[in-house]
Amino acid sequence: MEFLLAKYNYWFYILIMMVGFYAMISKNNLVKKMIGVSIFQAAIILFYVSIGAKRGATIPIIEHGHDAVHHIDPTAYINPLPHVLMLTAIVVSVSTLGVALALISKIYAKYGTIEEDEINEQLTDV
Amino acid sequence: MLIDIICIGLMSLGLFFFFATTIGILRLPDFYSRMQAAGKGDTLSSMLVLTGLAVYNLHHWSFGTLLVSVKIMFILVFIFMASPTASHHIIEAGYDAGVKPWTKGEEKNEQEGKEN
Amino acid sequence: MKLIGLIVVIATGLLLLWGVTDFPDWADPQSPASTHLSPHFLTESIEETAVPNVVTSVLGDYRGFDTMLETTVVFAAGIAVYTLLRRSRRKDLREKPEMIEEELPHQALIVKTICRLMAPFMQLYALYVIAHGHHSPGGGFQGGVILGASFILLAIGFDLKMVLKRMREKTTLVLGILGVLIFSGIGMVCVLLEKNFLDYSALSAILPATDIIMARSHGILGVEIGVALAVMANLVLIYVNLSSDGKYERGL
Amino acid sequence: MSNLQAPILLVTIPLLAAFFAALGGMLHRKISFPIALIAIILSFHQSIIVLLKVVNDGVINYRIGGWMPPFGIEYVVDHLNAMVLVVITFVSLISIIYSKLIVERELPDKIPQFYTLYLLLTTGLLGITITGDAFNLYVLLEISALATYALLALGKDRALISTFNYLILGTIGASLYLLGVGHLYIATGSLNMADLFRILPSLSGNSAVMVGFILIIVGVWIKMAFFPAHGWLPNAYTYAPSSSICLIAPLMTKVSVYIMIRIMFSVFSAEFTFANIAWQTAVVWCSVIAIIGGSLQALAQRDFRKMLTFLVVAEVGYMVGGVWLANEIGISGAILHILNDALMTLCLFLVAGILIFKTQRHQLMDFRGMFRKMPVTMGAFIIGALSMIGVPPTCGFFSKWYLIQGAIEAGRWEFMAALIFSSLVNAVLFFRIIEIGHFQHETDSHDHAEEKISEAPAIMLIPLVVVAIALVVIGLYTNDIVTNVIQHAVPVL
Repeated sequence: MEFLLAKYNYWFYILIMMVGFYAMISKNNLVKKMIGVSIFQAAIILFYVSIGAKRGATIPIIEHGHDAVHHIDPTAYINPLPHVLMLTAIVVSVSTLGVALALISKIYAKYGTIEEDEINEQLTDV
Repeated sequence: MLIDIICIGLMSLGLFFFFATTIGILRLPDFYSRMQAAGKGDTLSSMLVLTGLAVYNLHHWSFGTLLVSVKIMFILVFIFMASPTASHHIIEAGYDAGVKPWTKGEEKNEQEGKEN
Repeated sequence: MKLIGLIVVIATGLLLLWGVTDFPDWADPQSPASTHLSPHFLTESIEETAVPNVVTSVLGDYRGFDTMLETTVVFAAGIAVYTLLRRSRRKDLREKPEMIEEELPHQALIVKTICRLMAPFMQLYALYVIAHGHHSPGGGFQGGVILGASFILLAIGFDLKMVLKRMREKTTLVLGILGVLIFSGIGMVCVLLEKNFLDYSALSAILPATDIIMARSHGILGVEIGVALAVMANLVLIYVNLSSDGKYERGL
Repeated sequence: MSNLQAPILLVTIPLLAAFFAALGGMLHRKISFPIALIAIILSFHQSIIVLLKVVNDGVINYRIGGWMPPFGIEYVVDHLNAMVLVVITFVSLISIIYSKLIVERELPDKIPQFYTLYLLLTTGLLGITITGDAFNLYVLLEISALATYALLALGKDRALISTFNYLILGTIGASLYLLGVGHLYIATGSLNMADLFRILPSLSGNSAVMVGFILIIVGVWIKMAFFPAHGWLPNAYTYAPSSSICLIAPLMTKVSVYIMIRIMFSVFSAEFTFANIAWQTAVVWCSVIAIIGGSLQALAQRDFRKMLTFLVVAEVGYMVGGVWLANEIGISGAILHILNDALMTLCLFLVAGILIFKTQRHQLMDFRGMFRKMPVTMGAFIIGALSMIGVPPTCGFFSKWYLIQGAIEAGRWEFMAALIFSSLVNAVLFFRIIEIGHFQHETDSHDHAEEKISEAPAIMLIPLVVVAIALVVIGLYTNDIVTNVIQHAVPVL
């Protein structure tokens, strides 16, 4: 029980990720696939941000008085690096989503549907 | 002490309304009534929670904390304007698209919930 | 297919679960992630870059190259969507018109009024977020997104043509390119001043009254402005193309 | 050391040029081609400087932003990536000159965008190769991926739907890579490859590190279309526009193989990677299946481009299998094959592009009478084909020779058999085409209208001839390349 509680964030990230992964693999609708991809990436973001957490620490904005900077206690602030990385990853996932939606929009214009099996039927008919 | 009581009261009221909103979105029969729950309940509850935060922030009375509280109140004003407008617009779009309102005695409109 | 998918998903999940067993506890102050690199960033940030917000200093300076490429990713996405969807005028004439019905004027009154009221505040707030990234949560990406959102809000509340009158297609493209160019241009200026790429301390040679440390701080600010411009313009570009299917006629 | 700016210029020149090509394209659509061309020539020049510097003086470290490595991002150029950098810039240079006319015909209203995306893709590939930071690699992977999606989706027929499948799989691959890097980060607290290499041996047996390794390798396998995850590649590449495929097909898979080698030997150590014999056997068997399956499916195709895409899948099997043979000869064969295969694939795709440019068709039967009509093109095609089969003195022979030697030394007879089998299949494939081209003439009167087909314009022929000559020259100088470059790139086992 202790063991389970100590890492509960990580259990949840796996759960969310698998939901997204399943949607990505088995959904037929292209938009739903993309939603799956987004969930998958969101789970990765949760994973990284969980790495950055630190018990008893606050956001990494150093409080400095007007006097010269003196000793800064690193344990009082959370780890900034994962947040920086995830800012990047969020931007990347948004960009991928944009391109994917553009593709879906073109697919819809061409085939008149966004269900994968119907598109495949059209492709095999020709 | 008084601040604590006010703050706890506001926040738990806010949480109650959030909870009610969630139940409403999940359980109400059709698009319009669900949007009703989302638009009204969400606005009210976030306003309550934010007011609670603003009050909580005045624990240490200084110019800085007052400024933060004022900023929170600003957020509140914008939510008050934006959230109902957004739900109004969504409902309008639904009406334009021809979503039929639910009338008493009908089955709960499950199909439409799945479609969206 | 679904069964195979389920099996793959469960197998991956079990693999990840096995991996978690050797993770340090959640929020453990003694975990390697918290003890290896981050103390350096936290203690040295103010001395080395004069930026109290460590996320900003890591984003803009220590890992500034990542951020530059990340801005390039947004730019690439903008160009990709533009390339895929934008119709050339010749073909456009032959397309059948959009099926969206004309909006009745009285219905949109509330929305239009509120949008008109909100947009300036949003833009003002966006500028605050960009400029205040050194001292409070914020920075180029967040500010750029808010700025882009304000234009998208106008496009939703009014219509696309109204926004395109204010943000012309060419302006959007030029701003998107300019933003990334500002970022990489600052980096190249550092190279020309015989320091390494993105070493903002070189800027102290050309900026008046700045020492090496303040030059880093100013460099980060310049970079954030570039990021904000690029993100804003490319988000608007993506939205405009997606919502009107590249026809620039009428959006949602 | 701080004065040598070549490593960063190599990457930033195409990047800046991408922005200027987009800006210039707004003024006039013909401006973007010269900008792109000049940028790639400069970048090629810088990569040569870097290669010579590495060969003479050893590893170059470049600190971006002037920060100490584990804290800032660092560029590390050693023998392995110096070679890959030259390959990338060379291929990019060749195919940009070559595709000028094709772009003007295929995408007349999207010329500036094409060159912008082209330069972004080149930047991404160069950056992936040169970077010494695990997370930075992910960002660059996504830049090149986004540019690839856009370039592939411009094609005809099924291009859209197959690009979408590629997008889903590519995103899964990149996300798995990111997740794996996260596992390494949580176990070590570092993102710098050299730093990880230093810390990881003390963490052997840590399950987080193991899972991180598996995730990264699987992610990269998906990206390079290795056997179980190869399904996306043939369709995505077949229907791509022939202007961009000459850049994408030779490089994307090779760069992914490079990432795999980099992760296996520069982040993890060879001892860690090859600790488990069962895995090693499994991977080699997968590559055997990839080689045999790819070759057989190539044999079944009637479309020339689709045939080539299946050969790409088979070649990926060569390289992955060669690396996982776990001996020095096999690994040097695999590294040499990165170089050779990039050029061979380039050569064949250039021929395919010329064929489509002149005849608008790409079936095998369309080669009828081509030797008479296009002698130079078909001459280059023969060199490329011989190299693919592995006939000396073309370079394809030497990498195959190394791979076979490696297989013998490791005792992996199945891999050796697969190599020989695929050479035979390639021989059948290409001699069939040569036979069609040489001896079958159009008999039906219907095709007489196309009798006018003649040699391609010089701007397309010269790059092709250069590549064909390079195939032979590299074959002749294989020994020098191996002793000067590849020997230093192979980890000590």
